[in-house]
Amino acid sequence: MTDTILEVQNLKKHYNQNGGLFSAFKGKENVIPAVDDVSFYIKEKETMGLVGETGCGKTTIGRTLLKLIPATSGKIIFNGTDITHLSAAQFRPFRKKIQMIFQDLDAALNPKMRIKAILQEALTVHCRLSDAEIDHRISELLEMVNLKKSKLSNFPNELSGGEKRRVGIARTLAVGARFIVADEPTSALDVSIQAQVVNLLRDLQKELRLSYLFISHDLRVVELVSHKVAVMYLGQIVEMGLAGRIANAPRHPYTAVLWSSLVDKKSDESIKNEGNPNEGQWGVFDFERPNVGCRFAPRCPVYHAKNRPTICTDPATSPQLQKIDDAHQVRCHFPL
Amino acid sequence: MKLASIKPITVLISRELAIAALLLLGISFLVFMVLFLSPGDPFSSLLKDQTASSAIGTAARSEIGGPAPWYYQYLAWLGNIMRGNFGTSIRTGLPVLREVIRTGINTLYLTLGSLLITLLIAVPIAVFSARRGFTATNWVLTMFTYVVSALPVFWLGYIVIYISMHRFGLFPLAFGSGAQTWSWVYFMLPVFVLGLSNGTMSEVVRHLREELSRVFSEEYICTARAKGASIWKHSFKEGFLIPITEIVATKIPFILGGAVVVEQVFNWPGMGRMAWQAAQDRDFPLILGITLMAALFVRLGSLIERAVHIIVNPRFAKE
Amino acid sequence: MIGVPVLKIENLRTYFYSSSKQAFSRAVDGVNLALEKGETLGIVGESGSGKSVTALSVMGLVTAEPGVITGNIGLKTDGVQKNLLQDIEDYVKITNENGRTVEVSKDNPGWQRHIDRVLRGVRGKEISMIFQNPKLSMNPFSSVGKQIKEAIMLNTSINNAQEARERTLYWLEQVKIDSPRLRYDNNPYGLSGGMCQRAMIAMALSSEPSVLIADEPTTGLDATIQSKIVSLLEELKSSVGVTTLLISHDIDVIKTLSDRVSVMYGGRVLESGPSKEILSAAHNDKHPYTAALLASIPTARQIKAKSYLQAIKGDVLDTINLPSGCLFYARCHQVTEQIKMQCKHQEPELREISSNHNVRCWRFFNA
Amino acid sequence: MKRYRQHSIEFGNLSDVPFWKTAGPIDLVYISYGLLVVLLVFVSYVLGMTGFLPFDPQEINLELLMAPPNTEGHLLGTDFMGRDILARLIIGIQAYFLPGLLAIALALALGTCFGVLAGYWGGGLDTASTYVSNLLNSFPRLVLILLMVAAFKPDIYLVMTVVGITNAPTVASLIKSKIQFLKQKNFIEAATALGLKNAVIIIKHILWHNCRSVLIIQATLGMAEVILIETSLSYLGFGVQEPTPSWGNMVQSGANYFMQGKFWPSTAPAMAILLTIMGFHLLGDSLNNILERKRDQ
Repeated sequence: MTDTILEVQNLKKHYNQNGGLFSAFKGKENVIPAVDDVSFYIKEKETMGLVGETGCGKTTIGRTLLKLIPATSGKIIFNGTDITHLSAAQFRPFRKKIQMIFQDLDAALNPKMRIKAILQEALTVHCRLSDAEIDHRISELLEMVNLKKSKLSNFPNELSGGEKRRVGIARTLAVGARFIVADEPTSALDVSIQAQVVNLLRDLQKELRLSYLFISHDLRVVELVSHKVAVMYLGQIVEMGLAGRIANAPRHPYTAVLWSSLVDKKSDESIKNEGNPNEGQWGVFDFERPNVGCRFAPRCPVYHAKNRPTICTDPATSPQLQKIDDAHQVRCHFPL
Repeated sequence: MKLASIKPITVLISRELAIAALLLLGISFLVFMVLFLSPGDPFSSLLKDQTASSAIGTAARSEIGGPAPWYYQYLAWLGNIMRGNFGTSIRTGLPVLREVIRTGINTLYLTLGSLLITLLIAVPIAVFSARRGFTATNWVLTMFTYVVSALPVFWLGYIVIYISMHRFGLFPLAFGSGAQTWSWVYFMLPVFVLGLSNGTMSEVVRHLREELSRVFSEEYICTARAKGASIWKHSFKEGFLIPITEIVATKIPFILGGAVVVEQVFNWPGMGRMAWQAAQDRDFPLILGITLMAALFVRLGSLIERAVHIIVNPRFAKE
Repeated sequence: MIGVPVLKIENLRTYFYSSSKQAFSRAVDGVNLALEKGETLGIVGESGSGKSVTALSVMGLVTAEPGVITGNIGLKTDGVQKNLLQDIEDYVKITNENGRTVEVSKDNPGWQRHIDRVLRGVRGKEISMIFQNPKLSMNPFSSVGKQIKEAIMLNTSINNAQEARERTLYWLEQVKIDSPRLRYDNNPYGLSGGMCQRAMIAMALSSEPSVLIADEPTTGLDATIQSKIVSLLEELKSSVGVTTLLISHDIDVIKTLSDRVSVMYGGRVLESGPSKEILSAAHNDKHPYTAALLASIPTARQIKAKSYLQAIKGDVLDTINLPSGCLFYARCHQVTEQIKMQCKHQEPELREISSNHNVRCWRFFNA
Repeated sequence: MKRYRQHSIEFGNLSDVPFWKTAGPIDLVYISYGLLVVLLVFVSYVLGMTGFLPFDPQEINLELLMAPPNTEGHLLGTDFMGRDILARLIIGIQAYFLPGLLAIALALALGTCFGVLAGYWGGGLDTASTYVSNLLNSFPRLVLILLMVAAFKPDIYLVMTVVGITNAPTVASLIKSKIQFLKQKNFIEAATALGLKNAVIIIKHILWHNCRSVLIIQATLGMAEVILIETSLSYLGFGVQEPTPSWGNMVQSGANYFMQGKFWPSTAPAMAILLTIMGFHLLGDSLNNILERKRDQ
């Protein structure tokens, strides 16, 4: 019942930033670790939330899982099969099971195709179906995602944002996905529609026993939908654990800062406990991005409060992800 | 880290120079292959009177005992070119390099002059239509650009000559004599004809207009308007400087092509006319030199464009 | 709080024409707003509600055609009274049929020239604006400092370059950019989004305007940066005290920063009043749309209970095909049998239900 | 004053507004004119093939040299050898038709291949194809053609091959930027994630759905270019050779009499060239306006 559907071990993805033709002569390679040594697992019917700021590598993880970009090293195990090194052709059968909802509403939708053709393509990509079966499946899908039948004859640009998102979800379901990487599924939508989509995703999870990797920067939504949450900072997971624990009793300074940045908490609670303890200590905005030691150190309130201990910045003592509680891991020398 | 990744301008420009050099090498190879493959082996005849000075060529020849393999020939030829030895013209017997430079300057004058004319006409039209949208005046101006870019350039040349002969009593054959009082008008005519009707006018106007409208709808122009600043000042670099250098760079080949025809019409002693003569006589050393020189012009043009891009904004240097 | 409004928008209508649909998109359809001296008025709404277009209309920056077609925008500062949409009737002809606008003729180039003339001395000087995408809103070809300096030289009495530079550095410090001297010479692409937004704020404030329009100042920034920008704006509000029109889709931002709020939907103001009253979940008398909007944000209790969110049914309004009755009727969950017919066929007016609190809903009129 | 009028009927499904209502009226005029030109070219080609002409284009009539238009049934007059100009104009299209199609086909095929390689796979292939297109763009086309003509022989098919190859970089860069646009919208990633094969994505989604209008536009503009090149070459004496007529050599031979004030032998073909090229340009540009640009958003 609660089998692990996806396991990621020590996943790394490094980008080489170089100048094309003449980079070979320069010898110096500028490596950017977009994803650095990330491990986690997701069980069936489970949702794992992945949060972090722009550029922290959360989307890169999603793409690497779907083999849209190759991993530099590490292992991705899906349903017991190591899929890291499969060729495109070998991996194609797995695409039935692993799908992705893209942040961009238009990503899944060819602007020159009608909605029906888009769904039809998704249905027939992995198996042959008769026309009657296709019609039947399409109406089934429409019902699942609450979309009007009249929209089938429309082109994507005639749909509203919410409808486009529904078509995108229907497309992943048409293939028969079991595990869905939802990359910011609500960020391009209006508040009133976001709630609909979140509810829809949760309904589908119950009905179809789906597992999600829910990537988002909307902390409240992540907390709501996920069972466990991983917090990323500059390519590394800095804290991982049950959703409620992460949100309410964070151990990593970054997580604490992240959750305290929810504006409404501030406005509601600012009257009660005047001032945030972290306020004013990290006024650095275009922060440094160290590749060694603790990456959060330059912005870290604890680091500054403890008078910049060398253990935090020393490459030899980079903090490791350590278990501090059952199912709660933190990458910090001085957990809160 | 972000700032550090932007390289200094000198590095970027020297990179462009290296690319240009590499391209020139490719160009020379392409030209070589055309001649090498052509029937009647013009290349051997071309190399014959040059390889005397080329040790590598003679060595290869004596070694193999037959015609040298193509790469020997290429290297020998390239070595000669590097030393500025483009051979001599078959027809006149004059050294090619000197001839090409002599006529090249005339062609450069014609080309740059007509580019200037094209821009002088196209820029106001483009600015006008980008600002005003679709109006009757605009339509007339746009149609005018379509007409002149579809006109056969030599036919326009004939009309102009016809008019100049009957109105001003100027004769095409008088080029260079300089005796006539109106002769400077005559110098202007080919420039004017080529500038007007090189077949790129409508495209230039369209490109400029689209770039301008695009830049005008950029958000930073909105900001500039919101703070009461001049939008012309803020749109100058992206809306004018960059598109215009782009046009200069991409249209040079077209205008050089047009120059071949216009020089013929007006008896202009330029490179194009010489190319025509050389093609008729199958004067290979000469046409080879001309092709290389023309390619050099084009590369110089795009080098300028890249340099402007880099200087205006180093961020764009990465393609 | 009753004073003479600095900025008064009356019956503003801004339409766009969609040639592929041969129809008008009624982006702003009869909006009335009044901004009083020293206060912050928030406008909250979803995409397509017309909140940003309202701001752009005030600044005369609407580029899509036909743009602003009717209205009055009164600006009153230091004894100068000005109508920013002065003589608009000379450029626009509107034909109505059955109470709906079916045809508009507008001399757009003429209007553009006219409004540029009217707004000279207003843009920048009297009203400045902060835009939503800080990185794209700064000229990428010029350094941050130069752009701020330009605003200062254009809009304040300072016209000495050296003095303007000092002033620029002062403002960069005010918005808490680290090492302002270094940032002065940076081009916008060398700055992060948050820093760019700070520079934008500095630029807007540097010309010492009477009114500041902040159009989605936090959108597109990271959560941590967003909260920083909000607290910066909060601080500046108390230190500089500029009259602000704040536009955002983020209810939390509006709640934190604004004194009064107007809720927009489909180009109309559905509700306006004190933000504490309107945007707190505890207060009951509010427009069903506002209530639903507040309810659709997950609360701490919902998160804990992992319960369902209260989504608003239906889809966002299509501004091309507006319904004839209440704009929110199709999505409203508070329609009773009693007022159903009224809701469906007749649009309610914006009426006061308590002091300074106006609501456009039939529910409050029968009681 | 510009008028904006609301659709009078109550519309249910807005996508049903026909395209000619959505396009700018001036673009429709241009397109109709362009299509008329295309039609005339086709009709002339067929007429030329079947020999259904008002006069024999090769028939020399020494009694009617340089007859002005509309004498003795010669609608556009006769040329220096007394041949009917109209008939020669019609038959002249033969010189462009097949070679022109060859040039266009070559440009589109090569351009598409390079564009897909550079845009879809990118990386080193992109660098290489940029290099090749820079290389090809370095030659002024006419000078390159003169070189080829000198090296091989003045043959219209050879010339058109050169035109086709040198036109390919333009097509390639358009296709490449189209693909990069789709990539930027994550469209290609989404298709891969769905499990579609590369070939399906490229052929169906990229080329057929998203690039066909680009290709049509390029074909149209390519034809205009072919005519312009042939005209210049004919003038230089390397194009189609007398007595076979082409518009280029007709202008050229007629131009000799221009100085004598006899304008018609060169004006008629020059006008034909002008109107045809303009037709293709206008067609291409307005198709571009209608198909490629979203005017509303």
